[in-house]
Amino acid sequence: MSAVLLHSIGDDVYPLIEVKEISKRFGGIQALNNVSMTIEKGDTLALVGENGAGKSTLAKIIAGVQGYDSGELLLEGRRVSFRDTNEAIDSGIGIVLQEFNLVPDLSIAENLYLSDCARGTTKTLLNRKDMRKRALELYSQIGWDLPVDPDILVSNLSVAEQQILEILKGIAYEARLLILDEPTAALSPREVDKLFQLVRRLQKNHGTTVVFVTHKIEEIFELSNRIVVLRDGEKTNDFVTAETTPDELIASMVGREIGDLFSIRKRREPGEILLQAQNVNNGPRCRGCDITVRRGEIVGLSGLVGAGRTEFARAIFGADKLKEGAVSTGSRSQIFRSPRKAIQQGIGMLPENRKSHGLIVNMSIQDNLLLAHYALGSGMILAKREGDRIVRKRVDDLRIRIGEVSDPVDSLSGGNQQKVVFAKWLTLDPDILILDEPTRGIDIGAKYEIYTLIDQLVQEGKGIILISSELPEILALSDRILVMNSGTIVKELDWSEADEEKIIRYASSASTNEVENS
Amino acid sequence: MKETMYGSPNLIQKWKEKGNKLLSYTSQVEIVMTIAFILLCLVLTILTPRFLTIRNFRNLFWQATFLGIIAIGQTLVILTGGIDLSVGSNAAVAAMFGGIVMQQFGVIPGVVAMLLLGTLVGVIKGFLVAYARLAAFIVTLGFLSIGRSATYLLTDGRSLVGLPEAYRFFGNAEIGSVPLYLIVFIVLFGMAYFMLKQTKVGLYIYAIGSNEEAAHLSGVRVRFYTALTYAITGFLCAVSGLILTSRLGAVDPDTGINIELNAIAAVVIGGTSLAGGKGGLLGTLIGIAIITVLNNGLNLLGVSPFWQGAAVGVVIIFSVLLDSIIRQLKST
Amino acid sequence: MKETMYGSPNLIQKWKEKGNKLLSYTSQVEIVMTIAFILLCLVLTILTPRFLTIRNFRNLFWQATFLGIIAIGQTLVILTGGIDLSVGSNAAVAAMFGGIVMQQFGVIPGVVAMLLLGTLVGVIKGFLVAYARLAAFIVTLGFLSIGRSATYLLTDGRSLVGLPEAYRFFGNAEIGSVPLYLIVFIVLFGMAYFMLKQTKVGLYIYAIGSNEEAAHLSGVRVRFYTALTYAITGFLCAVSGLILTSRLGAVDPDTGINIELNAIAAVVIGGTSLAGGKGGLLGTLIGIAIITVLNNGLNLLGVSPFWQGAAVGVVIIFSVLLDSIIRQLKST
Amino acid sequence: AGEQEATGDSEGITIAYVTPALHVPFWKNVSDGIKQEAEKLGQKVTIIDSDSELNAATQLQNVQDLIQRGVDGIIISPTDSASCPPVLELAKADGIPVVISDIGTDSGEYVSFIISDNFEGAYQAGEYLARIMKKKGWENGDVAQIAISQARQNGRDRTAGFEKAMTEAGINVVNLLQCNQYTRGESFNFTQDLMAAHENLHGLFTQHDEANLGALSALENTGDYKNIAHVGFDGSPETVEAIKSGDRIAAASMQQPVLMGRESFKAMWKYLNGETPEERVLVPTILVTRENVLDVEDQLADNVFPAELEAQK
Ligand SMILES: Nc1ncnc2c1ncn2[C@@H]1O[C@H](COP(=O)(O)OP(=O)(O)OP(=O)(O)O)[C@@H](O)[C@H]1O
Ligand SMILES: Nc1ncnc2c1ncn2[C@@H]1O[C@H](COP(=O)(O)OP(=O)(O)OP(=O)(O)O)[C@@H](O)[C@H]1O
Ligand SMILES: [Mg+2]
Ligand SMILES: [Mg+2]
Repeated sequence: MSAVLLHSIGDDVYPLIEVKEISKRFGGIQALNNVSMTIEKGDTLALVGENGAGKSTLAKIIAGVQGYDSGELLLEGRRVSFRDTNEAIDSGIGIVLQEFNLVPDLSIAENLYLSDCARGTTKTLLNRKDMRKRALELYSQIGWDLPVDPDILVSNLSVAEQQILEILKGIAYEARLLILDEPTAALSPREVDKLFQLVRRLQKNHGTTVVFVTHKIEEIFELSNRIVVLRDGEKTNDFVTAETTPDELIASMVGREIGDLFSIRKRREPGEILLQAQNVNNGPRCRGCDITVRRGEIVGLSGLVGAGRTEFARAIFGADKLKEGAVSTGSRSQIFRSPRKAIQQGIGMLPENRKSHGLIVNMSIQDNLLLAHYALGSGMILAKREGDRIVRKRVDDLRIRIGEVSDPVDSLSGGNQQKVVFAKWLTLDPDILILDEPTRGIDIGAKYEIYTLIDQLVQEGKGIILISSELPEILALSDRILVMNSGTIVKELDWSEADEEKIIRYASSASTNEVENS
Repeated sequence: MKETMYGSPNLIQKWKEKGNKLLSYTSQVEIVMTIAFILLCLVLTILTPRFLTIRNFRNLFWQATFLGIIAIGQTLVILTGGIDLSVGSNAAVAAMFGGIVMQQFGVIPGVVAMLLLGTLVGVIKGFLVAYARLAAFIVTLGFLSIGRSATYLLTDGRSLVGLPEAYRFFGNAEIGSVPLYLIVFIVLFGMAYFMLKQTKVGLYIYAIGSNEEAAHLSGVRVRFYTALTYAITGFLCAVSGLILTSRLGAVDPDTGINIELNAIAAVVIGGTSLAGGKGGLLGTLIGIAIITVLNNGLNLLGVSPFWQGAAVGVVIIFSVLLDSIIRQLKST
Repeated sequence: MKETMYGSPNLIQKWKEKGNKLLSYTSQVEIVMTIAFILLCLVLTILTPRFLTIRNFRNLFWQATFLGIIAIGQTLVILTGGIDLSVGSNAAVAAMFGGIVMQQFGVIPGVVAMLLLGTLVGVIKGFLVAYARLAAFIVTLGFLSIGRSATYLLTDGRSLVGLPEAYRFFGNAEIGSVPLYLIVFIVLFGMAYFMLKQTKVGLYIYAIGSNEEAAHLSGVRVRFYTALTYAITGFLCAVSGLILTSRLGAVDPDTGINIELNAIAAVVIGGTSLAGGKGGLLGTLIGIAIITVLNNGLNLLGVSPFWQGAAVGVVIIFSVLLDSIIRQLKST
Repeated sequence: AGEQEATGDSEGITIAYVTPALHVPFWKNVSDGIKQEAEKLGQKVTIIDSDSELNAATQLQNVQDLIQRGVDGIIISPTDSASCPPVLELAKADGIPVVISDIGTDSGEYVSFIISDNFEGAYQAGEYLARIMKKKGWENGDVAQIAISQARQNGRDRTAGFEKAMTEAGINVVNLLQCNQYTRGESFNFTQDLMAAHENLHGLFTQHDEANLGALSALENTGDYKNIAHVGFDGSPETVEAIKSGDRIAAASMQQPVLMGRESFKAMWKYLNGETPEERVLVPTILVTRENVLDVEDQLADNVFPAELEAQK
């Protein structure tokens, strides 16, 4: 099946990809049900829908990562059935998966090289100099300067840096069809911009066709020319972007009208100080940071990828060994030696990496939800009935959509998983919640619910530290915004004076003075 | 009668539900291993009429006890993602030390000393693994040597004989006609099973083995509970050593020699993953049953010693192969 | 002279770079273990003048060879996240089979048969682990028994004697005054090191151990390369058995008995993680060195065998403790 | 037994005893015999124990180290007769004399070879068992064995000697189970299994002392000692007490490890003093039976298990 042969059939007669009535079932879940769609050459197609709608499954089937039960997949009019990714890559289809597939104990350069190996373009002997050079080339091709050293092990990269590396791997294939599954979920606006520039460049220079999955409405309208909407495994709509509106799109995704995402917050005068952290040092990415949180207040923490927001949050929470600094809650001032101590003082943290830090994926929904409640409570016997009651109450309150409470938590959609993490902390009724990227990878409907939930929590008098790479989210929810830049807090802005442009300027400039003088 | 049973859709429904409930308590591996175990028993019953006798079952219960009690602890350790290679020497050093105390101060102080020392050794291992964060494999490999050395040094390598007559109680007493050791095993197994399924500790153990970091961030005292599993194992090793030496009436310094791999095999055959977080005690029970019945059967059959190793190896591999084949059949 | 050396900033710069380069090739564990090793050697040198002699070093090289060659393979297997408990019996069955062939058909066919059978056993293990997807622990535990049984059955449990005189060459020949076995070890180690660091295969091995799924999705033939590590280990076991039996002039059916844990310990002491993906051959080299020197030193000192076990255990735990302490000091 | 010494260079003489496994009581007793004889000299003779851990490769390594340490002589109980020649070669290269104590060697030069007769001892035990079974009218009963490793010459000798006696008496041998751990617990289980497997079992031969005692416990436990005649190989004070009791183990062929140790040292000492020791010393086994147990007790106390008696005091 050489490319030459494919082309000889006639470029223009057939669409690049035609999906014909494809169905796919996982156990009891019908992930895709008779889905048909076409991808024309040169398209930038946005694949959208709620969590669990089947977007990733469809993307994986097209790229040969996953098989399907029935239906047909046509590549330029010819029936194909890829047995694995290699065959798809040979046919010019590359994919960046939603779940990272990096090798943590290998370096950046080695990870990139590994995907080159798949195409058989490499020799048996390794040439480390070439590997490094190629890595740097790929990075510079998109104008991302992160990270600088291709020898860094992937296990040392932040989520965003890993996402960038995944995208580079996809680009390295020089595929005709590039599928990007939620590439922007972990990126901050600057990186998203660069990614979009890159996509446009690829289209212009190489005629690359792009399919991308995202939950961010503005991105859909910025980049795509067509939109395919999935709901509960079925295709509900196929829009030409220019002919639709965000409201119409959202309604088609969610199946109902939702209110304005960014006018949920009802601000009011904050109360007394709940938490004060001073001069917190936690390695080079967090140096001398201060923060104060009051009752009924959301403090937003903004910054670019790798600015150190997560490090700061982990330091406050006692997740990393603190070298310096003091955290006071109420009267006491101390350094938390473990998360347990912080939790006992009424702090909860929703970590940025849901799968590896927030949840224990192979345990049940109920056990995950109750874990902190049990760990901090007294007694040893599992009070099954009480536990059951708590779980049901939280599931109802937060409207978590589940089958059985004893199902493994990874059977849930991303949004519902995140709600389980929220619910876990709410069982302890903490005064302060640190939310690190609480809406990463979450669909618009769920986002609405989470925003509502966050607002409700501050109305109840909790204090919240909100870390987010989505500027609209920070701007819409925060009372005050702290901007971090290379490990220090460079600016505090009140919500009334903050806007996207200001935040980006402080977050990306080399020094604060530069911003003030300009 | 028959008609009513089959005729009633309610009853069928009920049975189905019961079946599903049973299934949800046990995982697939455990079911497959039970099938493998039943197959093994069937083959042995066909090959020798001597297998299925009350007398032989009494033998089997005894033979399963020593490894069985130890494997309970090993299961907990492996569920946290750890491993304990030193169970045999932990049992030996506890029994020997307790025996010496017993000769001096009597049975009760001796037994107490035995259980205390066994637990203490477990606590030290647990501390080194959980608090000093050393690799469990290395720590327990070290203790495998150290414990055996200590045992030899206590009596200059000889068996300890001349233990008080009253000590024989633990290994030989019967309640009704049920041997005490069997009751002890069942009680310990039941307690551990209860702990794992019905208490927070069990939840923590699974959580630690599945995702230590997430458990830590949720406020679980990861280090404490990790160490606890080693301490429990140390205690169980001492109980095991106690029962064995009580029954034999002497403490052999080689007690439990070379059992480390068997103790792990029992757990792993039962479907518990060496990576931690997956599996449980029911599987271990079946693992123990398979290993015990296999050795007993080969002895009953009088298989040549040179062939026995091959038979054991083949059955072990075959039983996990069965699981793998069934899983692959199901997935296609 | 001295002045110029220290005076030149260029030179200092150069040395620093060299140092950094060295550091980048070795990880911290390896450095700490080297320090532990040097400490051990120092203590022994002080305690007995017999330690630091050329003759003793010849002994040490010999003593390191058997376990050393096997540990190379074990390192590869562990790096993929596997384990091989059957290295000892793999060596024995290959040597015994080769020896029998040798008696019939001469030295060369015998050696070929030895290496082929060793590799074949490795291939079968690799197949069961990588293709049939059985737990490596169980498969190799099974083979530990099966291999030993097969060895006993081949000669009805007897040692194989009366091997051709020419066979003694492999274990006794010297080139210059360097023993052949040392050269073989260095060459094999060098090849494995090169493979791991400078070829795709090495990259694949790390990738498989670190994230099998990601490796698979990148197009790495995961099953093939996983199986390959077992095949290589089988081959290396045969080489090890060849050298040992050639030197001993007979094939003992108990060749390599009970070495399974030592072979793993050498790898783990050297900082390779049992979870796979992390570590390497330099660490294993140091692990082998520590184990060998420790046993040799205790013998030279005439320490009672009952104390030796304790000493070995303590040194093993202490050497990893050192690593942990240094890491904690660094992090504060 | 803290026989540490910094170097072998002092004017005293150092002799190494290379044993297959020091924690096996038999070898421990050989070691004690060697030490007894050495102490008798009142001179400064140091004995170093070296444990081969039942492994030929370890044995060779230990011998290398011992030669390196500068010992004056080696007494060795090889792990296996095939594993001895390379040891002998190494020693010869350095002119170090070797006395072989038990097991034997396939080839090579040595000073003296002290051996006890495994075949004969097992044969005698078998004969005695046959006699008892005849007396009780069990000659149609089956006998079974709990054996030491049949991968060793002494194991095969014990099995062969015993089976020869059984063949002569026309008694049926049904089953042989081989020990892996050499612990009492193991033989306890083996005995249970043998009784479960053979309804007509009336005789049992156990080939080492932990097996004697393990089988004894198991038979006592079920009361089956009344239906099963039991003879053993090797022994300890516990075994002797059981024989004395009259209804437990009927007899045991006991090697005389302490005597073997003494003879080994004597041979070595002779050689070191320029004399020529006998090339082969055959140390007989003693068949201890219910009848003769009171007569041979002193001999046992001296030559078989003095240290055990010491430890029990
Ligand atoms: N490997 C799998 N095993 C079982 N169920 C699966 C598997 N992969 C997906 N599913 C289920 O199939 C459905 C569709 O999943 P998919 O990942 O395609 O959703 P998605 O639209 O990509 O959602 P998200 O926006 O959260 O990424 C979900 O209900 C999911 O739980
Ligand atoms: N748990 C961790 N282990 C190791 N390194 C970490 C860990 N968390 C963060 N880092 C390192 O700290 C750096 C800073 O990342 P951090 O997550 O604090 O930045 P951030 O501002 O929160 O950015 P992001 O948008 O990536 O979350 C990362 O590049 C990563 O290398
Ligand atoms: Mg998805
Ligand atoms: Mg972050």
